[in-house]
Amino acid sequence: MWLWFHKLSSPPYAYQVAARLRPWFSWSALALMLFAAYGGLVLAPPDYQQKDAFRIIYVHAPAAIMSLQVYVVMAIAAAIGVIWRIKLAHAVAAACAPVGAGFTVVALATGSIYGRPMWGTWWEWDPRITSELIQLFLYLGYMALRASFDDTQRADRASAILAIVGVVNVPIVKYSVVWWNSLHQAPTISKLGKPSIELSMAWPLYTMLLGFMLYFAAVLCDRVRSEILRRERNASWLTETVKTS
Amino acid sequence: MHARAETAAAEPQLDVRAVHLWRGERHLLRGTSFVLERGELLQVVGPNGVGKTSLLRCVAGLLPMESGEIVWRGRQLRECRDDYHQQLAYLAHINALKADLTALENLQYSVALRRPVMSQELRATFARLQIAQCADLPARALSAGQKRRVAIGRILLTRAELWILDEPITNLDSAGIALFEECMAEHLRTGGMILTAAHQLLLQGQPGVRTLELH
Amino acid sequence: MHARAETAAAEPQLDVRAVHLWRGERHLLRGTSFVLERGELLQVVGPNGVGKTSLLRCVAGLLPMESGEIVWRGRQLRECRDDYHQQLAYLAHINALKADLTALENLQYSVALRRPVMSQELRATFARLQIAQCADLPARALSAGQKRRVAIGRILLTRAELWILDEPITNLDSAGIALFEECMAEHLRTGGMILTAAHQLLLQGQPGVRTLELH
Amino acid sequence: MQASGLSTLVRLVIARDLRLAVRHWDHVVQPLIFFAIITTLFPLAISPALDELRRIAPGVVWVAAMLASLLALESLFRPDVEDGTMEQWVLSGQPLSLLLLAKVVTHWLLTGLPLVLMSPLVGTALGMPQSAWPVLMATLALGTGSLSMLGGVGAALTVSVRRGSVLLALLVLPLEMPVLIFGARAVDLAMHGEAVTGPLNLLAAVLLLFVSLGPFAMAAAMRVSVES
Amino acid sequence: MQASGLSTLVRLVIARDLRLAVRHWDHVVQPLIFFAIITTLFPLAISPALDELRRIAPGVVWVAAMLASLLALESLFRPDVEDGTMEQWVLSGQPLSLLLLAKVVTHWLLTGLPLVLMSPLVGTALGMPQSAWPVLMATLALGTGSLSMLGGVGAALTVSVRRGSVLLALLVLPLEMPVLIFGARAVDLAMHGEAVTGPLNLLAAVLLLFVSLGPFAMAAAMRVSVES
Ligand code: HEM
Ligand SMILES: Nc1ncnc2c1ncn2[C@@H]1O[C@H](COP(=O)(O)OP(=O)(O)OP(=O)(O)O)[C@@H](O)[C@H]1O
Ligand SMILES: Nc1ncnc2c1ncn2[C@@H]1O[C@H](COP(=O)(O)OP(=O)(O)OP(=O)(O)O)[C@@H](O)[C@H]1O
Ligand SMILES: [Mg+2]
Ligand SMILES: [Mg+2]
Repeated sequence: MWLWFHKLSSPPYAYQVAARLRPWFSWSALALMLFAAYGGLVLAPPDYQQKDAFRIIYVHAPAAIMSLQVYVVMAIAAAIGVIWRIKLAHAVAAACAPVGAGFTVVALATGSIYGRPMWGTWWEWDPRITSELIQLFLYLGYMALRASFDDTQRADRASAILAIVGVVNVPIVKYSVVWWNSLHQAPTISKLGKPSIELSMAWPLYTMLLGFMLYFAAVLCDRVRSEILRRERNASWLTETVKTS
Repeated sequence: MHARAETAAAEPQLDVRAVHLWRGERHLLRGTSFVLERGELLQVVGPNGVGKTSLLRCVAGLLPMESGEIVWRGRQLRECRDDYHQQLAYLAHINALKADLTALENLQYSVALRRPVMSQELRATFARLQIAQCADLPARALSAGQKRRVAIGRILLTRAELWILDEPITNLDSAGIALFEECMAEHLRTGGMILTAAHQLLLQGQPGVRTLELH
Repeated sequence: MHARAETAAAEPQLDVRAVHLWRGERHLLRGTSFVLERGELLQVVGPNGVGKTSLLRCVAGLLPMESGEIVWRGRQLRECRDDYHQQLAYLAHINALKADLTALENLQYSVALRRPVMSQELRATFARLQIAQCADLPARALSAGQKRRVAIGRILLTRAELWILDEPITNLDSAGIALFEECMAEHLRTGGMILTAAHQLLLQGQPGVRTLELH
Repeated sequence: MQASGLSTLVRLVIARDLRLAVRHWDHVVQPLIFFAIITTLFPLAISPALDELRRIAPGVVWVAAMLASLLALESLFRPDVEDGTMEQWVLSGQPLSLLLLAKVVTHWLLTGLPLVLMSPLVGTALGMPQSAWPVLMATLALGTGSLSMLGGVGAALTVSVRRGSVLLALLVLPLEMPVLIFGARAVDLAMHGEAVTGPLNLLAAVLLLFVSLGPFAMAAAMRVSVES
Repeated sequence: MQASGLSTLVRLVIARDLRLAVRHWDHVVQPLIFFAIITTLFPLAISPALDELRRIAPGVVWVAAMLASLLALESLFRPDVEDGTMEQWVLSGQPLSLLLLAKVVTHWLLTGLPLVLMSPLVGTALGMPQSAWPVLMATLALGTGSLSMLGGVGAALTVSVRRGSVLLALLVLPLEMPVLIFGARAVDLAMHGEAVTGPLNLLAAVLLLFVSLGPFAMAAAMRVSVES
């Protein structure tokens, strides 16, 4: 295991692995998303109180959940990079940020669209919504900090510290609904054990979530590869691989 | 650790092995190596931009290197960073003086970080460096050369064994240079080590004085 | 005005008369006077802190003096400040480079303030100063000596008649010093004037090269 | 003068600062995000009832805009003075007031204008009616403009002072208060659908005044700051 | 270590920074005046009806405090890094986290504490009932404390970056939002005479967390900022 870990952490190997995995991820992600969309928009029965408006949740909830999980992945990668001085881990962290920011934006957008019919307002200063907004600012801050260093190694370590410190916000977002009485929906799907919505509504949600995860994996492969290219531009193995391919 | 510590006697004091360093697109240091023993002065020479400052910063632990190792008394630098730094006095291109503090206060605070120090000792050093009259002026009021002398005073007072000096005689007048050569000679006599970047060689022809040419 | 302009021919180019300057409690310059004619290099020498930089800043109009007068082509400095400054190129202890702009851009913007300039001309100057490879690096990436060379490049490109240089050869390697001496010699041949503060005399023994000793 | 013409000078300075900004594109968006953050801070600190928010919205937006462009002011002259560039400008024999004016204009383009363009978004988040947008943007445009000019003078005065940023705030904010009051009031009026020409004209007048006098004050202050 | 003991170190750093502050005593009062200015800006920007003011008072005071201490943060590490002092500290072989912690503590004594002591005054100006003073001061004390710590980490991260001030704000403000929320909420509760132990405990917990983890994050960040 450890050995495999070390092997993977060598840029050339990782570069090829990412290249090989990417198509699998992307295609399966596409399939799952289409399937889930069909299930969510057509098969699932309309909600007895929310009517059809609730269907937007099939985008909203997965995106929102991803926005948090991507950050966790990013922080872990950053921590690994700092502790074991593995450059690849930093590359992964760097690749995560924009994707996570994207998910966050989607969650915010769909959320506020969702809020119009539900709460009668686009925007409400409610703990979860606010903390999700902070999440977005964290991503932006991370990227801005990265961009302000012109030396990659320094950018890596500086932004890693930020990423690790920022993890504090994740539980706040996740449990804000529980801690403060919030307008926002209490966790239903992420509550393991028995989901409090019936299956016909639930399964497209899970499928969509899985699809998003795979999509994330696919994008990550791409971004990590380009990161590796950028960082190793004057390494010998790269010129060889480029020649061969 | 212990095993290492015992073998340390055999080891050289400072051992720099095959340091490689990239700066942006440029492969600056290509396997630079040297050893430094007690009582030795190594002057790194080379044209502008060849990498003297970078090398010094690497050895001081201020610049992460691409590959190679720096061994201090038989231990890797990253393993014993704090002990190493307690034996180290570093003078950069800039003088690290607070413009709003007087010259005396500047030295007082920066030296007291390392060891307790009396103000008589400080004033004695000022007198020795012939800047006694500036001791109580705010650093911003000092002239370029006076600032440099104060910075040199910090090196003297730190009582470190290893000096790393980046073009120490910048802005010094001829009297100041002679004075500084004395200080270096004395440090070497008492078993100190000096690593400098220089365009103008000092203590030429003395025993234990070597130069390292970078290309 | 006109009367003055006519008599200007008889007058020396730059005439500094009995300049007195206080710095805090210190009476730094006590009636310093000198004249500078076309093709002359005047090197102000003296121990650290004697007042060389202060004198240069006075003459450049950056430091108000206590008493005395500075006459440029027969007109008081304060009367013709802008015309005077257009004939002046000043190099200070610091290099006045923007860390985030490339060396080339730095020169481009600072020179274009004085006169239109093509980038070929800039690159030619870089080549002449042997820093062609640094032209497109951000200034922060340059080494101390490379920065100094870029600053010198600014002086050359400004095409000013009067150069005021404060320890111009700081951080330069021997090749750089030789190079810079050439540049100065050429500037003098073409009727330029140079006023420098120096610890190491340049162009020794050439015609029109004088030193002014401050005590 | 043997030098390049005035317009060339202005274009030169602007080009230079724009390039510096592009070099660090991230720095340009930061005041914006800062603006957004402040405006989000308030509703958090204050009870989040929208109708109440709506009532204080103009004030919040305006104060946020002022603070954002104030923070941005910090980096208007300081870098140039500290690395000696400003010294060279003073010695360039070119009209210093013009150079500094150009610098301030660029600064406004980079920090003030984006604020203006972004204000409707923030306003909506605070429950401002769409009808108030034009007035909001107009007042902000005039307001940030005069803030930049005034801030320029303040920055030129305080640039050679340690910890000048806070001193700068002290000098500039009080003088800015009238602008703030009129700006916020105008937006308030617009939100209630009343006429706003009065405050708008006043803001324009103030801006004109600052632009006409500012550069010379700046140049004078800068000469003092540089010589030592 | 052959060096002077830890407590000596701390005292040394504090003494040094206090002396620097005394050299420029005027700078010490500036954040205060800034704080006052912001809090006076609001009533001006918003309709000055006192009952309304009273409702938003806690929020205003808190936001003002945050921004004031934010502006002060700018000068926490930058001077030391730019003149090379910090480099010397990193090379001193002494525990860097301790040195930086001492620096932050001093910074709080100079900028945070005065805010706390001054808050009742400002509160009254905004029509806050006297009964709310203790809570206001307590929350501000805890709050500004954790702002200083968190700000220290942010400052250490951004200090070697051009125009770091805005980036600093961008990084620090969002993370400070929870503190702001709890603080303002507590004061609000106190004004309505309700129990405030909940939010107070939370603030204390946050402060504890920051103080225990902050120094190491700061030290790590500073090492990155210095080496180049
Ligand atoms: C801008 C507004 C909104 C934001 C920022 C937001 C944010 C979030 C976040 C962060 C999650 C993920 C929680 C987790 O990971 O467990 C989430 C989930 C969810 N949101 Fe929203 N939301 C918003 C508006 C809404 C609205 C208006 C509704 C419908 C009334 C809604 C319904 C849900 C539901 C049902 C979930 C899934 C709950 C679960 O099982 O975890 N959201 N939202
Ligand atoms: N990002 C970068 N891209 C390319 N080259 C770089 C970069 N950063 C630094 N360099 C180069 O690295 C070198 C740094 O050299 P260093 O400062 O060590 O020189 P030095 O020997 O101290 O010179 P000096 O004698 O002038 O002090 C310079 O030649 C500089 O051009
Ligand atoms: N406020 C003050 N009080 C007393 N002396 C002062 C004050 N300000 C400056 N000085 C003195 O004025 C002198 C300034 O000298 P200047 O910088 O011109 O020296 P210099 O000849 O350029 O020296 P160097 O060769 O080191 O550059 C210094 O000796 C300094 O001590
Ligand atoms: Mg060097
Ligand atoms: Mg001098």
